[in-house]
Amino acid sequence: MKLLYFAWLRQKIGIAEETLDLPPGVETVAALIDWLKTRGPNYAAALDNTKLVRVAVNREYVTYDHRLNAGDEVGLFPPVTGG
Amino acid sequence: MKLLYFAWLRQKIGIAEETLDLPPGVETVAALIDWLKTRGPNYAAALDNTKLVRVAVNREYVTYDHRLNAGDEVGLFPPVTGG
Amino acid sequence: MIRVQREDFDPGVELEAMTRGKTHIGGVTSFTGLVRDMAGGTAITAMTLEHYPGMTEKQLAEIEAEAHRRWPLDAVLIIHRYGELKPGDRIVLVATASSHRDAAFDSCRFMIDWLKTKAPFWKLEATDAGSHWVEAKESDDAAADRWRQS
Amino acid sequence: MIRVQREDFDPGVELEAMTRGKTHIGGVTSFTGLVRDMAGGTAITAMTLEHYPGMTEKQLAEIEAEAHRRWPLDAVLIIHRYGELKPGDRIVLVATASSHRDAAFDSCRFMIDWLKTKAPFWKLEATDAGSHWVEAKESDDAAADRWRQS
Repeated sequence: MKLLYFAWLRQKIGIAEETLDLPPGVETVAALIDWLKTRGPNYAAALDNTKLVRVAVNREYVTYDHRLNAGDEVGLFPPVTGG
Repeated sequence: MKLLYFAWLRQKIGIAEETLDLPPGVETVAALIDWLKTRGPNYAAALDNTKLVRVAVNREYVTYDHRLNAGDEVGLFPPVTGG
Repeated sequence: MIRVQREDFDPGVELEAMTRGKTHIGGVTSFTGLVRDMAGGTAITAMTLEHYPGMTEKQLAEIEAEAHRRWPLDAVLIIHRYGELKPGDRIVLVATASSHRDAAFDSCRFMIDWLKTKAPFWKLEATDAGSHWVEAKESDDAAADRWRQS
Repeated sequence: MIRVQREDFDPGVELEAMTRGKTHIGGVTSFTGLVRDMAGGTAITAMTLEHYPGMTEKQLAEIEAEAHRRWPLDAVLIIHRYGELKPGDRIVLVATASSHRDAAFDSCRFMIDWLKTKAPFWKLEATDAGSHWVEAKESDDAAADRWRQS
């Protein structure tokens, strides 16, 4: 699974992307975020307020109950501010 | 008084503009149009359907009850179709 | 700014000039009207725009002033051509600049809607079967009525 | 047509290319977004736009497709820049062409409203006191909600 982080979420975590295996027992976006928060204070700080965390799987917006697959590209980012 | 005609109103009357003295007894736009219609079949044809005759006095739109003055510039034309 | 002219114009140059140096502007909305090649199923070969010199400029200036009264605008532009045009030619450009997107959109639409019912221009369409004056559309009156204030 | 690019663009050239040869088009509505020099009373010295390569293009293409589904459009254009910009610089151009004026206006506004809430771009504003990420505005969500279909 490929994870991509953007904007202040990327800055707080400290990396722009990483590749990892879907952890055992993590089947949904919500579970992935909970698991990521256990990986360190940088992750916890970035993902603390999930109201401000948007998720895309394979470049489409998904809700937190979306089920993940091994080869997914998962993007995590704040609400967008383009235009 | 200067009279200006535009678009098909100009074509039907046959002239683009003319200068004349405000005729005795003609005090309003409505009276002017009635008087013009007596000046020949070309005027009558152009001014027959007053639903299609817009009037400007001194380059501002006016209603048919607008009172005329000797030095006015009066424009008569169909509904506009620009843009 | 108001211009009534025979010559063509370059929307890019005009929009650039409108905002140059005004870095508080957040957005510019523009509408460009073009000569269509068909009208009611008939091919148009040319279109001649007649206007009322003096009154046309006065009416456009009033529309510009009304837009400034209603919205917080940093710049307003109306350019309208007259004379003989061909299908695909530009007829009109209206544009408004504001720090607020909604103001830019609303005011631009207001200006073209009002222009279509108030600015003294008349279109003569030429077809292979002869030429005819374009009739005013009720839909244009309805569009203008949207902006009437009680 | 969709483009996501670092380079500036010329709205005149883009709008011309969009309509060239399509003489059935009656009108083109465009919105150009510019970098403002102030935000909440603070002077902006630069703005950096980050995006999500691949997803950004995909989301813009979906907005383009949705505009075509909802309105009778002859051409659609979205150009959005990324990278470091200065006050007054162009950020985005959205434009729609139609034979119908209302369709051109509505669809153009729809596209910028949806783009602002769906296209993955993020603005980092630099000021003399440091830099900060722009927060999403509730008014943008409200603007996008106008276009939700039940």
